[in-house]
This record gives sequence, C-alpha cells and structure tokens, in this order.
Amino acid sequence: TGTPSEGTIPLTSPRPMAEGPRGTLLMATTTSLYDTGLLDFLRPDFEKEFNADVRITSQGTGKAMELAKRGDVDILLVHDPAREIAFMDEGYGINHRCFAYNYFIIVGPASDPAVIAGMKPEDAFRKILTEGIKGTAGIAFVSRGDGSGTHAKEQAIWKAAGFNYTVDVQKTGAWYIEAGKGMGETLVMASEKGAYTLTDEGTYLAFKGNLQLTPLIEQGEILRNVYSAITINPDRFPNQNATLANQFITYLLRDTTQQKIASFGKDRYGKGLFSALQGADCVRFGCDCTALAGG
Amino acid sequence: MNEILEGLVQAVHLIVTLNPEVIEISVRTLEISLLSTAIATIVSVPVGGLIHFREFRGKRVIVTLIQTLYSLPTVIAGLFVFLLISRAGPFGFLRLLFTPAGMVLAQSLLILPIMAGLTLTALSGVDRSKRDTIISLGATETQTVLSLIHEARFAILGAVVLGFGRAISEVGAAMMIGGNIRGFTRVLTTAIALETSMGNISLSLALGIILLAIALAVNLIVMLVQQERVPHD
Amino acid sequence: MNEILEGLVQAVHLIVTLNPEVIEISVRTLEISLLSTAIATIVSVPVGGLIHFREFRGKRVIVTLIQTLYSLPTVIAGLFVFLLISRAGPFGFLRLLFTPAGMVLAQSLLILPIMAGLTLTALSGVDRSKRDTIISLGATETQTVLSLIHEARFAILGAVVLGFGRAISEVGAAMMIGGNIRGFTRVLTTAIALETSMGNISLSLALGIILLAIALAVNLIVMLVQQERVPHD
Amino acid sequence: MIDLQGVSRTYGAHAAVRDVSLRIPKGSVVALIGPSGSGKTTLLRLLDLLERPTAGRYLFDGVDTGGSEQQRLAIRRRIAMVFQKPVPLATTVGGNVAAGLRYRKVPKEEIRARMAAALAMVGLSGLADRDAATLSGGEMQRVALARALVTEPEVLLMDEPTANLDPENTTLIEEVVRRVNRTQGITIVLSTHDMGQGQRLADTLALIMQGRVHQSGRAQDLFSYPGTPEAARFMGFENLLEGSVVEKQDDLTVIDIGPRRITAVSDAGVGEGVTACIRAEDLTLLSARSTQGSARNTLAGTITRIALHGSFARVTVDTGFPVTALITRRSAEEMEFRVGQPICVTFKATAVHVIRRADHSPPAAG
Amino acid sequence: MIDLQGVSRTYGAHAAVRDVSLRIPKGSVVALIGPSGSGKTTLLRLLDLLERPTAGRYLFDGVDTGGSEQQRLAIRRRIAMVFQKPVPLATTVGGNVAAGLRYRKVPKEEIRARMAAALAMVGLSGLADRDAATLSGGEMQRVALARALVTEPEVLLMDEPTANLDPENTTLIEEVVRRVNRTQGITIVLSTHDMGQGQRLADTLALIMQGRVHQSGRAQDLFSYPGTPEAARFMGFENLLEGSVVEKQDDLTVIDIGPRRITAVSDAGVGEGVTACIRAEDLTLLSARSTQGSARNTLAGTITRIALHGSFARVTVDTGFPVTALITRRSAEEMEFRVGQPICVTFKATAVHVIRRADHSPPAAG
Ligand SMILES: Nc1ncnc2c1ncn2[C@@H]1O[C@H](COP(=O)(O)OP(=O)(O)OP(=O)(O)O)[C@@H](O)[C@H]1O
Ligand SMILES: Nc1ncnc2c1ncn2[C@@H]1O[C@H](COP(=O)(O)OP(=O)(O)OP(=O)(O)O)[C@@H](O)[C@H]1O
Ligand SMILES: [Mg+2]
Ligand SMILES: [Mg+2]
Repeated sequence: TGTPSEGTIPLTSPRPMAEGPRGTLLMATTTSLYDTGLLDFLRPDFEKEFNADVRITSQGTGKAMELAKRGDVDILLVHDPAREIAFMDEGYGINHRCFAYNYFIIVGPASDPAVIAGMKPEDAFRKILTEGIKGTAGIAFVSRGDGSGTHAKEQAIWKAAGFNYTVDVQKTGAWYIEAGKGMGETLVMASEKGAYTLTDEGTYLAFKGNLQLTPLIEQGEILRNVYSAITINPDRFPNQNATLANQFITYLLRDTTQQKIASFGKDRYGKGLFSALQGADCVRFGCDCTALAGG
Repeated sequence: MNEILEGLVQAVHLIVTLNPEVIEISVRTLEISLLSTAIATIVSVPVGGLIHFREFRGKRVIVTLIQTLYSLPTVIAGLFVFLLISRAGPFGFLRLLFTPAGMVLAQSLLILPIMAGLTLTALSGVDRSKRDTIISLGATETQTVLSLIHEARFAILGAVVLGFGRAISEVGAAMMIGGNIRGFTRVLTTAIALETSMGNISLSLALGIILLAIALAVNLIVMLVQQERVPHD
Repeated sequence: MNEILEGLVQAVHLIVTLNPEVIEISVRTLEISLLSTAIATIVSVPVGGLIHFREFRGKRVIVTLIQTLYSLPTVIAGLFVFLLISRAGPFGFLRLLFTPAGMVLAQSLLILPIMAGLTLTALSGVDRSKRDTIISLGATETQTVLSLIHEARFAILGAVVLGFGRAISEVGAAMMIGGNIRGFTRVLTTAIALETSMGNISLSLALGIILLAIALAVNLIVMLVQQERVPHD
Repeated sequence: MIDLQGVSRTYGAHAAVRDVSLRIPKGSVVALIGPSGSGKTTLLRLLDLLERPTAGRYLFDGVDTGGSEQQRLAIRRRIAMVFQKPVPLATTVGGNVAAGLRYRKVPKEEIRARMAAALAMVGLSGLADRDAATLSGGEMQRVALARALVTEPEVLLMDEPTANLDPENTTLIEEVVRRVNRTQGITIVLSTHDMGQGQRLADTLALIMQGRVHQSGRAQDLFSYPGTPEAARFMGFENLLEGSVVEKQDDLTVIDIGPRRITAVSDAGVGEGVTACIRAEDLTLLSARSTQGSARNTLAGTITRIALHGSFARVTVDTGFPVTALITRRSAEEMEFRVGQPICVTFKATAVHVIRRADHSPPAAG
Repeated sequence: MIDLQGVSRTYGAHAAVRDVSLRIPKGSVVALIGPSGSGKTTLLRLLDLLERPTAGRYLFDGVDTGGSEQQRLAIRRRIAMVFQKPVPLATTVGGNVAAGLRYRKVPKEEIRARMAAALAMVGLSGLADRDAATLSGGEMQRVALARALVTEPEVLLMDEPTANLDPENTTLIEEVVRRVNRTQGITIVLSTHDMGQGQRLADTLALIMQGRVHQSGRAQDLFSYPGTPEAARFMGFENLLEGSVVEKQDDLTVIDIGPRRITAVSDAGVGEGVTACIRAEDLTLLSARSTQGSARNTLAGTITRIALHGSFARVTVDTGFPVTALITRRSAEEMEFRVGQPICVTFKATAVHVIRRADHSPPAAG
C-alpha cells in the first residue's frame, strides 16, 4: 500500500480562490484514462471553482511517470499499482490517492477457439498459452507489450497463473503477439487477427463498433483496475504547483465528483465506465483512505 | 471505405458549422507551422546559400550530414528538444515545455536540415555561367548568394513549401513538446492521433481533410504570389 | 541532458554487442524503407517527368495538389491504407495489414507526392535550351523525359534521398499498418515510439542514433556512387 | 523539301515571324541573313518543329507538319539543328555527339564509330572523353555541328554556325558543310551575320527583316540588286543617295542628287523618286582632275576622313553629299591621301544600283 | 593598369593559359586573337578575377590581386566583362542592366536613369520591361554590353562581343566601344575572331596560341610582320612558301622556293632557311607575259581555280607551287579569267614578309 507523504503544503486550502491570478495545473495521465473522456468531463467544474487551467497531457504510463519524475508536470494520474509504489518510495510524489476503479475484460472472437468464455482469468490465460504453444489453428493473443498499466496487469495475470513472463510467455511462438502500442490499436489488431486480448472496458466500448471481438471474461478479482492520483513532491521541484494539485485530488474525492465519475459514460454506453472509490470500497483495495479535510 | 466518405461529410460539417474547437485547433496549427517555417526559412536559406557558395574543407561532409538529418525521426527531434527544455534541462527555466512556443522551436529545428539541404540542391541547379555573371557584375558574397537564391527561387519556394508541409503534418515533436493539451497545445495532427487512438476513424479523417484543406489554401496563396512576380525581382 | 550522452553510449553498446533484436529491427527498417523508396522512385520520377513535359489543362492544379500532399500527415496516410487493406476493406483479402509488405505499400504512397513534386521542381530547373537540344536531336517523349532527368540527376537524387529519409523516419503509417509487432513488423521508429511511451528516453535516443547512423551509411553510399559517375551517363 | 505557306509565330503581342512563305528544294543551301532580332532563330526553330506556327502551314517533303507529336517526331528525326548558343548535355563530348544516335537506338558499336568520325570531321578527335561542360565556346560550337551531322539528317539547320570560330575553323566548318551538301545531298538552311559566308555557302539568300522575308534570291542577285534601301544598306551598299530622275536616254538615267547629278543604268522614268546605291569598293579615287577612264560619273570633292581597316582604307569624300570609297591601303599610301585634299571620285553608270521608290513597299514576299 | 607576370591556369592536366606575361597600359585597347580553344576566354576570366592563376602574379593598377576575396571584389568592381555566351539573369532586361548598380547600392533614381541610357546606347531602348529570357542572341549580346558599361568600369573585358551580331549592329557596338575608350579612357581588352575588328578597335593585338602569347604588338606590325608561319597563316597570309636564301644584295634577298626564285626584302643571311609570306591581295595578275610594272617578282603559271566571294575573286595559280591572289570580282570578270588560262603573277619585293626559321621557337613572349 502507498504511504501518505508528510507534505509541507496543506492538503486542502481553506476556500477555493475565486479571483486573483489564474493558476495552471499541468497533469500527466495515461492514454487509456484520458481517451475515455473522463478527465475532460471533470475538468470544467474544477477550473471554474478554482480559477485555474488544467492542462492535461496524455502519455504512455512510463512516459507519464518520466514526466512526473522530471518535474515537468504537477500531478500524475495512472493505474499501475506496483510502479506507483516504487514512485512513492523514491520520493517523487505525495498525496497518493485512489479515486476510481473498474475491471479489465478479456475479449476475443465470438467463435472463441480456445473456449475460455466465463473462465477464471488465470485459467483462461493458461489455456490460451497451452493451445497457442501447441500451435492450434486460430489461437492468438495480442499483448499491449508497451509497459503500460494494462500490460502490467497482463503480466500480473500470467504470474498468478504460474508463469514466468519472460521465459514462459514471451517469444514462445507466433501465438503471442507483442504489439507495442496503445489500447485502441491493440484492440484493432486483435480484431483483425481474430485474437484474444486484455483490455480496459472503456476503450473496448469506444472501439466496439469497429471490432469483431466480444467480451469473454468480465469477472475475477485479478481483473480489477484501480486509478490513482499523485501530487508531485514539491520538495524536489520548487516551482511545483502542489497546492492546485492537491486541490484537484481533493476535488476528485469529493462525493459530488465521485458521483459524476460513477455516472460517466452511462448516456453513451448504457453503463458507467468507472466505479466510485471512496467510502467502504477504499480500504478493500488497499488504498489510502484518510479523509481529507475540507474535501 | 465508408469511413472516408463519412470523414469527408464530417469535415465539411465541421467546417460549415464553424465548430469552435476545430477552428481553434486549426488556427493554432496554422500559426505554429507558419511560424516554424518562417524561422527555418530565415535560418536555412542563407545557411544553405553560404554552404553552397563557399569552398571549404569538409563541405561534402556537411552536405552529407545535412542530408542524413532528412532521416531524423520527429520523435527524436522532439526528444532532443524535450531534454533541452524540460524542467531538469539546461533551458528548463524558460518554461517552454508544453507551450506553443516550444512546439515552434521543435518544428523549426526539425525542418531546418530539409530546407537547408533543398536550398543547396536548388542552388547547385543554377548554371555556373549565371554565378560568374553575378560575380563579374561586382556582387559581394552576400549579394551573390541572394542573387543565386533569386535565380533558383522556384526550387527554393518548393523547399519552403515542403518544409511547411513537414511542419504542419508532423506529430512526434508536437506531441512530445506540446503534449496535446486541449485548448492550449492541441494541433490537428495530435488531435488526429488522439481521435485515432480513441477509435474515431472518420473524425480522424475529417481532421486530416481539414489539415489538407489548410495546406491547399497556403499552397494556392504561394502559387498566386509566385505567378504574380515572375519576371520582376 | 545526460540522457543524450547515455543514449550515445547505449547506441554504441547496442551496436558493438550486436544486440540481436536491435540488429533485426535495423535490418527490417532498412529493407522496408529502401524498398519503399525504390517503388516510389520508379513511380514518381517518370510521373513527375511526364507532368513536367506535357502541357495540359489543369497542370498547375495538379502541381498544387501534389505540393499540398507534402502536408499529408503520416497517420492519415496510414489510416487511408488501413481502410483499404483492413479485413473489411476492399483489399482485405490480400492480408497485407500488419505485414512488412503493407508497410512498404503505405510508405511508398506516403513519399510518392514528395518525390514527384521534387522531381517536378528539379526538372523545371533544367535550362529550356537543354530541352530544345534533346528534342531537336530526335528524342521521343520518353527519351526526352529520361534525358532531362539525367540532366537534373543531382536534384532528383536529392529528392530520392529525401524520400528515403521520410520513409525511414516516419512512424505514423508504420505503426498503423505494421502494428509494431515485435519480431515481425517492429521498425526503429515504432520501437522508438514504444520506448518513449515507456519513458525509456536514453534507449529511445540510442535507437534514434542508430537510425541516423543507418541513414548516414546510405547517404555516404549515394555520395560515392554519385561522385564516381559524374561526367559519364 | 521545305514549304512554308504564310507561316507566322507570335509571342504575346510581338510577332517574331510574320506571314513567311518559303520553298526550299531538296539539296539546296539557303542562308538567312538579317539584322539582330529579325526572326532568324524563330524561323529555324519553326523549321526544326520545335515550335508550332501560330498561323500558316509548313509542309515537309509534301507532308503537313501540323500533326500529332508522334508524326512531328518522325519528321524531326530527318532534320538536325545547330543552335545559336549550343549547350552541352551533362555528359562527355562523345556522349553529346552520340545522343541523337542513342535516341534512334543505333547499335552501340555503330554509335562509337560514327561518333568518332563526326568528331574527327570537326577537328576535335582527342576530346571524346572530356566533360562537355569544359569546352571553349568554339569547341562547343563544333561539337554541336558534329552532334547534328552524326544523325545523317536530310535537312541541316544551323543558327550562326561559325559565330564563335576563328577564320581557320570557319573555313573548316564551311568545307564540312559544303561537303555534306554536295556528297550527301543534305538540304541546308543556315542563318549568318557574315555576308561572305552566306555568299560562299548558299545558293539562295533570304533577307529577313522584322519577321518577314524581305527579299530572297540568288546570292549574287541579292548582293547586286537589293530591292529596298534597307536591304541595300544591309547588303553592304555604303552609299545610298536619294534623288529623282531628271533625264532618260534608253536606260541611261540621269539622277538629281541634291547639288550634283549622276548617271546610272535603270528603267525608272523621268520624275520618279529613286535611291541610287553604290558600293564603296566600286568607287575609284583619282588624285588629279584628270577625266581619264571610261567611268561615266566623276565627282570632285575633298577628303573628309580616312579610316584604315587592315589592308584596306575607307576614304570619305564630300562631293556636296558624302560618299565613301574603299581602296587598298597600299594605294592609299602610295597616293598619299590626306584629309582636306581635293580629289575626284569616279564610278561607272553600271556600278549604280537604282531602287525605284515605288518598289519599296510592301516588301517582296519570298 | 594590368600587369600579368608569368600567369598560368591549368585544369587538371590541361594548361589553358601558360606563362603569360602581359602589360596593358591605362586607356589602351588590346585585342586577343587566336584559334578556338587557345585560351582567350580563360585569360579574360583571369583578368576579371573570376579565376585565380595556378601560377604567376596579376597586378592591377600596381596592386597584387592575389589577396582576400574582399580585396579582389574591390578590384573586380573596377572591371566589367561581357561574356562570350552572355546569360540573362532571371528578371527583365532593365533589371539585368541595373544589376551591377544595385550591387553597388547606387540610388534608385540614378539606377533608372543610367539603365535607360545604357540601353539606348546599344539600341534597345524599348526593351527595358521585357523578360530577358526572351531576347534573341544578338539582343542579349547587346544587353550584356549595356550591363557591363553601365557600371562605368575602368577596364572593360569583352569576349567576342559581336560574334552574334549583324554588320550594322557590329558597327554600332564598335562605335560604342571606341567612344567609351576615347571619352572615358576605359581600358579595353577584347577577344575576337574577326581580324578586321581587332585592327579597327585595338592599339595592340595579342595573338594567343595554345595558351601562350604567341606574338603581340601594334595591330599593323602583327598584321604585316607575323613572327612565325603559324602566326602568318592566322593573320591571313594565304601564301606561305618555304625556301632558303641563295643570294643577298643589301637587304634584297633572293629566296629559292623549289623550282622558282623570288626576291624579297629581309635581313636573313645566305643559306638560311626562311618562310616567305605573301598576302593574296598583294598579288597582281597580268593576262599577258608583259613584264611591265615595277614589281620585282613575276611568275608565270596557269590558273587552277577561281572562287568568287562577294565582290572579290580568289584565283589560284600554279607557278610550280600554288599561289592564291585576291582580286576584285569586277576585274576578274573584265579580264575574263578562266581555269587553265596561262597568266603572270607579280608582286613587289616589299610585299614579301620573310620569317627566318631561327625565329620560330620559342615563340616570343608578350
Ligand atoms: N575546366 C576545364 N577542364 C579542362 N579543360 C578546360 C577547362 N576549361 C577550359 N578548358 C580547355 O582550355 C582551353 C582554353 O579554353 P578557352 O575557353 O580559354 O578557349 P578560347 O580561346 O576562349 O576558345 P574559343 O575561341 O573557342 O572560345 C580549351 O581547349 C578548353 O577545352
Ligand atoms: N518568348 C518571346 N517573347 C517575346 N519576344 C520574343 C520571344 N522570343 C523571341 N522574341 C523576339 O522575337 C524577335 C525575333 O527573335 P529571334 O531570336 O528569332 O531573332 P534573330 O533574328 O535570331 O536575332 P539574332 O540575330 O539577334 O539572334 C526578337 O526581337 C526577340 O526579342
Ligand atoms: Mg538568333
Ligand atoms: Mg572563348
């Protein structure tokens, strides 16, 4: 679990500034989160309330963290728990908070050649690998292969299924395709190749119309996908806009915002893309759930 | 293939309804790429002229290096500028990262070798006898280079048009330096990349068509200007 | 800025240790871009020659359109080819998507306008009296165009070098059509994009340096070939 | 061979060639002469099918040349042209000479042999492997001739072929031209500023002025009987005297030129306005007033100017109007002419070429 | 003004100019003559500081020109050159003429005035606004002269300035050149293939052969007393007779030429090998064997060839060796010369220019 940092800056400001010079909050986020449109949906209210511009650059997880480490942004939004912990341990961030979650799904062609529909994710992966290495026709798995949060999750599933990723999975045959690109393009590739892949639900829903893929596995603890926000440690980079970053995190955790998160996407996809992550759920997912004063 | 048609329809729709976000992005795109092209032209054409005109050791090497930089991937150019202007970099204090000014810088650097190289090629195409005539008429080195540029103006204009095309169409440096920040550094190419990654293929195509329409307008203006001033200098 | 040094060290290390994956990617990159350049040259130089030579209505329009396509974003070119060769597209049955052949196709299309346009510019630079001489000596239309190309060979070689540079350095179409599949369609630019998105800046730079080294080697070979055959044809 | 029917070529508002009709039979040699900018080059470019006339027809060997580019190419391959400012193609001298043969897909070995022969013909055998861009002006002009002749054309067009050549090379080239005309029957049309060359080489001279064929005919006729004062001046008549006929006796005509009268042979009638044209070399100078000799005309005057030109001297005498005589330098020295000296100018009635004013316009079409 | 000291210019293995020493005083007019490819253009390019000599020094007005480009530019601006093949800059005719003044930052209005004056001088006033690329050959040559003269140079270099011009325009240009030389004291160096032009314009002629100054001197001296047989042939001596001196009486020298002997004026000694050079125009033809006249030499022979060239006739007579005489066409017609007819050739002893074999090599440096 992440350790809350003892920042020198108050985690909340007494009252949002309604006037005075307009502030700027630079945010780095992973593409899959930004591409859903959630952040642009949440942004205007914050900007109005806090008299600030939120400038969001969406990048690959690794790149986003690199930007954060170099102090080029004020706040980081990612979904890769292991690396987040490392990031915090190295002292780059403060105020590490979870603010939403959803589930990855495993999609594949409707014909489901490996017959995995409804299986436990770890078992499904094992089955795909066995069939793939055997060379069964029509079995393929497309991996993001780009070190993203989704890729990290995929590796975690392989591990849980009892495989050493680099030895047992990578380069074991044509069945395992390392795409090295974004989620949407990976989905397109899986669709074109009639392959399985692991995807976040939001991107899948956005691309659904152009894909010949159906969700085959939507259940399983291991598929859970938790999104966090981290303020960049202002002690490392003096000019950091940590106040505004913290305000944004506080804003994310507000009940009203949480409701908006939970409702996001309903109008378009008929169901929400994210679940709220405050209150009871919080501790369950191993997040820092201390209440924020004035949030 | 329907998407292409759809894209066309959508492009027309975006244009005629004056979609404010598209207009904002388009204007920014045009500003940044025109400015980059202008800066690169001001630097590269005289530099190309001087390299062409002067004889010095290692000239061939320099020309080959310039031509090698034709192959500079935009991401690498972007990375290079990123390292310079990132907060931890030597010019971090200028706060150029994730700003349009930073994008202009990156794009200028990116198209500089192409424009200098094509200027060199253009000038090599001018007959030696013209150069002799100009020198014999008492031109200084600078005047000679300027006159040679005037003689090769069509080819050099071609180089400028190409530089503009490269600037307006590149995405790597724009993404790396601009960050595709909505309302601030988003340009057509980064918007296209975003829409593509979001699966909005026909919207991507629509934005691509708008980009080409802008390029066409610029080219038409260049063509008209060029036609008007043919015989005079 | 340390990353640049680090990148250089890493590039040297990757090269001297003959890192098998880097070598594989580099060879593929070179193959794909050389092949694309060759195809585009074979198509665009004669086409440029004919457009230059023939007088017809709408010639200026075509030239302007070609120059406009200088601004074609690689992603849009990639998207266009994608729609053609994706499974649902008209040429889906060829199964070119996510194959090196598909990448060659996309890159050829991408650099075609640039090379045709620069060929046009190069030929316009040839003195009218040379053209008259060639025609008067009894050249057919094809022979005239070929002879004019020979007269403008330095500028046209410059166009080819530029086309190669654009092909080897572009990432949009390579990503879209090739898919950056490790061990199959990954090329240097898509690898760079990947490493960058993973935040591996110095590795990205190392790959960029290797790409430029390859381009340099190609340019040096072109330079040597060109020097050897100056006076003869 | 060549039949131009009312051919014009205009550039914008400017008519470079106007309504030219010209027939050039097979095997003949025609020289175009005329002032700078009169349209000679344009006419040759039309003949080489490099331009299409803006009006009129051009028949080559009876075939209309106004057809498709394909048809024009077939005709153009029977013609060769040496340009006024020949440009080298970017290859060797040999490659330049071989170009026309390569276009005609002549076998390699034959090309080599014919190329070498053509270079030898213009006295440049050693230069086959030289980069053509390094040739001197005269060398390039000779290479251009070799390049044209090597294709064995039926018609050879030459635009000032010896303008950049010294007398020796001029003689060489003229001999080559004469030889290919005599032995191979090649029809030749050349433009030249060198009147002597026109006369040495050509059966027919066409005087081009302001885009029109001002006058054409046998070299000797054009030389001796120009049709207009402009033509006369251009053909080297230095003394053009305006006057009117005051007396006639058979064709012996007395012309009143301001203060003096001269006698000429002409069919102009009394009262008619005429221009009397006399060549400088047809005037004789006599030191005394001795009326010796058979010359009809003797005008007394004073020397106003003596200009030495090589082995000749040009002496201008004021006889009421100025006349200029060309005599050998040696005789000028022997007779010790000085400016201001009184002298007699004599010339025969047959030495006067009379142009009737009525003949001037419109200029005779070729 | 100009002082070349042992200047050479080589291109690779080929020496285009070899060890040339030449002094050209201020205000003089020097014509370079010589065969095609002899190095005239290269020499003029050296004089215009377009090339640097590969050996030797070039002093301009006492200043070494081997300095920095800056220094050379300052000198070059005092020189103007008309190229052998003038090229138009891609602008109007006016823009072409104005170019040199623009480079010198002359005020706009002054440029306009001087440009108009220069165009008028070469007879092309109307063409200021024409695209220079559309000019005819001769028009461009005149524009090039205007373009050079408008900068009011101290030295004017001209490479075959009238090669593409008709006689009338040639006269115009020659007059312009003479005028600027006389009135403005401009030093002029020109190359020409037209011997007459060299003599008309130049004080000094330099005969260039194979990159060297073969002989130089007053036009008349070079014309009358060429130093070598090659020079003599180039200077238009058509009759070059090889022989040896067999008798001497004062400077009256009897030379044995194969079957015949001729008498000449020379300081060659008995037994010495010489070349006797006689101009065709210095030979007189007499129909009978009448030994009238003061001419020392009378050779009987038969006419082998008559060639008519304009108003002259070139008659070749076999007198044991062939000699060629140039007479007026009129007298050839009056005396009814025919091939095969026996005839006498006479010439004065002073008409024979004797070149002593010892003088041939090495060629005299200028
Ligand atoms: N770059 C070069 N490389 C080799 N030879 C050259 C080069 N430039 C000139 N030459 C040779 O040098 C010689 C002198 O050339 P130049 O142009 O001075 O002759 P020129 O006397 O002006 O002849 P012309 O009367 O034909 O114009 C020629 O034989 C020419 O071929
Ligand atoms: N494209 C053009 N536009 C306008 N005028 C032109 C064009 N081409 C030629 N002319 C004009 O047409 C006239 C005839 O040109 P042409 O070249 O035939 O003359 P020329 O008799 O060969 O002269 P020269 O003896 O000087 O070579 C010239 O006055 C020239 O300026
Ligand atoms: Mg002409
Ligand atoms: Mg020359």
